[in-house]
Amino acid sequence: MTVNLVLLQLFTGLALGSVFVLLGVGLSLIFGLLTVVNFAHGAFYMVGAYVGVFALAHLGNFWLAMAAVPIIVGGMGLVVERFLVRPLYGRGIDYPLLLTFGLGLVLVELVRIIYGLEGVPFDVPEVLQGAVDLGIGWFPLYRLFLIVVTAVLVFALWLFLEKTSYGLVIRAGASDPEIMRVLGVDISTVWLVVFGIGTGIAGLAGVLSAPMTSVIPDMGTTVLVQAFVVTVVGGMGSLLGAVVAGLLVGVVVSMTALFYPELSDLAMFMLMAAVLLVRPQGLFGRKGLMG
Amino acid sequence: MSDTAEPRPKAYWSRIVDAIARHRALAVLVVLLIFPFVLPYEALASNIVIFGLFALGFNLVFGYTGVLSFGHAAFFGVGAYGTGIAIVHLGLPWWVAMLIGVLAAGVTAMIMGALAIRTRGIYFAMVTLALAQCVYYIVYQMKGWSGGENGLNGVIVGQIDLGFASIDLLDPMQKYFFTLTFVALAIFIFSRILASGFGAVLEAVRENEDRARACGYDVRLTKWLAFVISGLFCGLAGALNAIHLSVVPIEILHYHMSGQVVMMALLGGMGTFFGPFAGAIVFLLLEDVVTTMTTHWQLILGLVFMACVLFFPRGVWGSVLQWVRR
Amino acid sequence: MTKERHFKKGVQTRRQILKTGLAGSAAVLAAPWIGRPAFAQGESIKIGFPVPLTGPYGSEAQEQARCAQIAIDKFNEAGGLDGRMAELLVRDDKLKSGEAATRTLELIEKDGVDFVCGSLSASVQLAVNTVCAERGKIYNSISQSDAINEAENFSKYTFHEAMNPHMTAGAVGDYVFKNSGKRVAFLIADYAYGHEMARGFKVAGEKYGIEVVAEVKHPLASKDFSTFLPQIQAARPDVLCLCNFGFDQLNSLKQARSFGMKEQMMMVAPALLYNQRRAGGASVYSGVVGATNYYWKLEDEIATAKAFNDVYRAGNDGAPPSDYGAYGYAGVGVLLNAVTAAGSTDTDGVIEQLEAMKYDLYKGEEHYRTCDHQAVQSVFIIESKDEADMENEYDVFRILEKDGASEDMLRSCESLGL
Amino acid sequence: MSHDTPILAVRGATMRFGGFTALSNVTADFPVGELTAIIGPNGAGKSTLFNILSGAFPPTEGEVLFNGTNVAGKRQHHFARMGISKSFQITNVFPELSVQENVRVAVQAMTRRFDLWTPRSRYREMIDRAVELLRVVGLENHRGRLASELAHGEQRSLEIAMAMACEPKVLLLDEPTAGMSPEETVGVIDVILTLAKSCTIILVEHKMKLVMDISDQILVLHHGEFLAKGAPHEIRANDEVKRVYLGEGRK
Repeated sequence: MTVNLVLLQLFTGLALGSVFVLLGVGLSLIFGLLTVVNFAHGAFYMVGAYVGVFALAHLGNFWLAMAAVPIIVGGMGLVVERFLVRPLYGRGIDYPLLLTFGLGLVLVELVRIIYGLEGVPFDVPEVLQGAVDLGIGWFPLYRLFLIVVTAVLVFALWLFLEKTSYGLVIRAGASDPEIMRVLGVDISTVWLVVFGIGTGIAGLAGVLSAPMTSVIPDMGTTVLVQAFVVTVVGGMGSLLGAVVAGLLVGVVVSMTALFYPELSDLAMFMLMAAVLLVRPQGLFGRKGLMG
Repeated sequence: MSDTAEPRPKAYWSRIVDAIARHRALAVLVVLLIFPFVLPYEALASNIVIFGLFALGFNLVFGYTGVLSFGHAAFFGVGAYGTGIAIVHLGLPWWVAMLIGVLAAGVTAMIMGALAIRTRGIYFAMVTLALAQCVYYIVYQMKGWSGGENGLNGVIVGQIDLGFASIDLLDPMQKYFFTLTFVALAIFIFSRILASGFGAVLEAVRENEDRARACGYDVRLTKWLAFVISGLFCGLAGALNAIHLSVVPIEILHYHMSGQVVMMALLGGMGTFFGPFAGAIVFLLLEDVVTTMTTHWQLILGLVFMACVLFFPRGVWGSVLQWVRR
Repeated sequence: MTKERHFKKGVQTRRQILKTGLAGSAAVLAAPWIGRPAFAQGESIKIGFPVPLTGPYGSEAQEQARCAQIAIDKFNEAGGLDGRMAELLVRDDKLKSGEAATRTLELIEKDGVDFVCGSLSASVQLAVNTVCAERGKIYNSISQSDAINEAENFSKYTFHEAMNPHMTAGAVGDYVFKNSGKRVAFLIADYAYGHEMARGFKVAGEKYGIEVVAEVKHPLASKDFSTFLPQIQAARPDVLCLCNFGFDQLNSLKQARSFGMKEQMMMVAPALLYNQRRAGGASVYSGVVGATNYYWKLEDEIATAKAFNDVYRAGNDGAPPSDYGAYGYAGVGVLLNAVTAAGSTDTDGVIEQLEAMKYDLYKGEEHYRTCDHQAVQSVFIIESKDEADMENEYDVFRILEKDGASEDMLRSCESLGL
Repeated sequence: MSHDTPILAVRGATMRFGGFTALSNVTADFPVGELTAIIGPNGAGKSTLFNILSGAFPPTEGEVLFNGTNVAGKRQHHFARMGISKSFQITNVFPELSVQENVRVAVQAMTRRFDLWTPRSRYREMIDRAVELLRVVGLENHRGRLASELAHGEQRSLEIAMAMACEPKVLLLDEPTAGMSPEETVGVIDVILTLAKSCTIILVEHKMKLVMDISDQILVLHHGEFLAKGAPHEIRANDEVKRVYLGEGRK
């Protein structure tokens, strides 16, 4: 085992971590602000990949498809929030959880009915194919591209939440919905928008993952758990937490894969258990959230 | 319980429900006794009572203590593996094997509970999920004992000789009543625990932790004990499942199983005595019937869940109670 | 999209399968879960068929069911067993052992099936086998596994129509190690089937003196292989053996290609599936060498293959059957052949016939080895074609070599503990 | 233990939350059998001291002495079992349990915490005790109702009954009359005075007139620090207390 391999593995972990960040951010956003545990997150991810396939077939351009997916999936999220989740606010976390679980099953099955069981091919666009020599080893160009996309997305989200007046409203709403009512801001619109953004990011993660994995109706099931781990380790509702936790999980998984590969799935859960036992609210979570 | 004298059409039902509530363990038994005769096949009836017990045990933590656990597959699974390994690898008699399974589940619950009990709310759910996944991987990696991905096959009991009678577990009806005997015993014990002083403490903790603490109750210890007792019941369900199926599949430990039991409890009505059983019946029956009709059973199941949440938030049994008592 | 055609067939429910298959035979139009069907002429011969209709391998499973129905139809058209018709009872095992065990109990206890055939996973077939063996029902497994041959799981009621990983990996290994480099890396799905394939390769490689330069185990059903691949790449192997199945195989191939590994080493996959290749696309798979039990092009040389393909094509818009689909045809077909030969559905009589028979259903002659009831059959070494070399959308493989049916490919009965 | 040892005392109690010091070096005795009121303007540290005395959290520094023994750092339920019982500032009962069961559960905490087998309906003596306590607070006619159905004042009374259930040596009451109508207040004061005959009472209260009328001792806090302690007439005459209250009042 050479130093180069360890370095490459570390880098691989960071790249994998950026995928985890992408998966976790949407879930964390929705939970942090709405305290809704969105069990349909994986299903929206999967729908994102299929919408990508559909958009690519009709638009014929990867970049256009990539741009269309978050808009379409986010739009679906708006509909879901408005008509299905909204009636459940104030009934505790169990009900939205059960509802989104059911919704996840329905979405997966609808995709099965439309696209079949076998999965559809989805290839890396020509310009992003191939591998690059990093000096320590070869690395896929597409994964480098993903790191960039994730960084841009996180930065944009940060700008939106921290620097725009609407972002301020969202953050205020997260800390105390009552204040919003006093100020005369319509909190339900804020929640609608946040749910839309969260699902849109899940869809984007789906289409971006499509060229690396198989586009099949079941592709979202493991993703849901990974997203949960990232969210919980980082602290529910913390953007910074999701980023740090995503990268951390990526590196831990990658290093386990080097030294004890068959346990690399377990590594993620052990990390989560360890973090929660030491810091029950997650790395960057607020204390007291959710009792 | 309303004491208005005015005669109402629902008063009749109300009295029945009250009678059921008073003799709840007995009421469940009556239903379960006729069960295998009305269901499509006996194995489904056995499945339902086993999962009903699993959901019942889970509900002690979820419904009666107010703590959402996402790790109960660990107890169900360890109970099953404990029993299976004792029979397949150690060649022990079935009842010793079941005892081992139940105790193993109890020990697992003691450890998981001790680690997880200091977190609260959704974090408790996540810690239990993570710890249960650890159990899954540990069992998965113990290939020599557990069979790994292949599962543990050949958990065969066959004939049971009781001295005065013998039970043939290959006969589906006899197997159902064998299973039911244990489930009935468990329901009786469960009912006793709920009615006991400790049951009152659980209610108090669920209602108001701070107040319970101020009264002098050790809330953590109470929750932990409830968690362990719950683990024992779920372990028994797992042990019965191993004997029922003759195999212990690895997916029994997967978090999907934990999710499934949460769904059953919610679907039936959490915090009600009959809820978990009602949930298990509805869930498994629905799945069984719909699966045979269409490969798109998940669509139906998903829609039913959504409808339940939106229109029957108290669950099946909870809604019945509400309707009758209104 | 070519998949859609498959898919339309894919949504057939069990009832539809039954109906189309037995159109005209009023006996089985009643939905079996409501009650026992009315009997036209004596009780029908029932074959339970638990396969994962839903879940990631649903399309393979549905094809298994379609092909099994062809075997049923063939038997019935020939007059059945003195007028007794056969009937296929398909159940969804959801690719879960526990579900499969329950479904098998249902088939045996409620539906009273005579035989059980099916499954599409190593672990599921072992569970079905346990339930069947305990109740003395003949079970013919149609998915790969070494464990099912071993004394621990074998019973006299257990038959294994599918190939086993020892055979397939052995045959591919023999072909590859003879012709290519000796530096070999393994990517192994961490479950019995994965380890069995790796063992098969190593046994085959001993003779050629291969050097194992990397051996990486990945958890079953991994999505992301990027963390496993750099170690393999760094070891600079000549050959990479992918000891995994289905979507694990597709994902690892896809991602290995993105690391530029396809240009650096030869990729070998013992279980190279037709459907998987079509779902993954030519560019991902081109040049990958593997083994199969069946590829439709065999019809050029084998008459039974041609006959099977023709029936299948007629009912499926001209699409040829897949490898796993063919297993469904053979698994059920051989049971019915044995029933015909025995002249009854009596379990012991059928077992006797199965043990004695030589049969050619779709791929040349086969027989069951007496000690472990493993079907001794030809293994075909294939290579995935480039897009440019394909004559049509179904023309995805090139047959490189045919290893004729021989018991030498199997592990010895003694080593199995039998 | 001499007769003069206070039943409860704090020595140099300090409480910091992050950078904020809520209570600074407070030392005070609470003699056996007396009714002591803790008063002070908003932010004086009353609730913090109350929580330290009742064991909700330990002080950052300093000691809590119960019969002369330091008990700081013990968990809440230990305080309750030693005989330090409390009611809450905001109403705090078991809303979905019956009124009688609320009190009975509180009685049970002293004896049978982990009885998994005996049906609670067989705890005759506990039920009798619960009924008796409800009679003391005037709720004996509401035994069968859910606690959540009671009026606010009735819930406060119920809480006092629950606090008494542990047969406390010290009863801590946090604003027992908050949000009550004048009539309800009179009723609660009667209850408190009855209780004061049998145990030591410490109460946090901001209704000055009430405090002056019923207290034996008054402890005044200001900005987290000890300001004064004495009998009501002494406090009334204390210039510093006047300054603090009047000064606050002018703002």
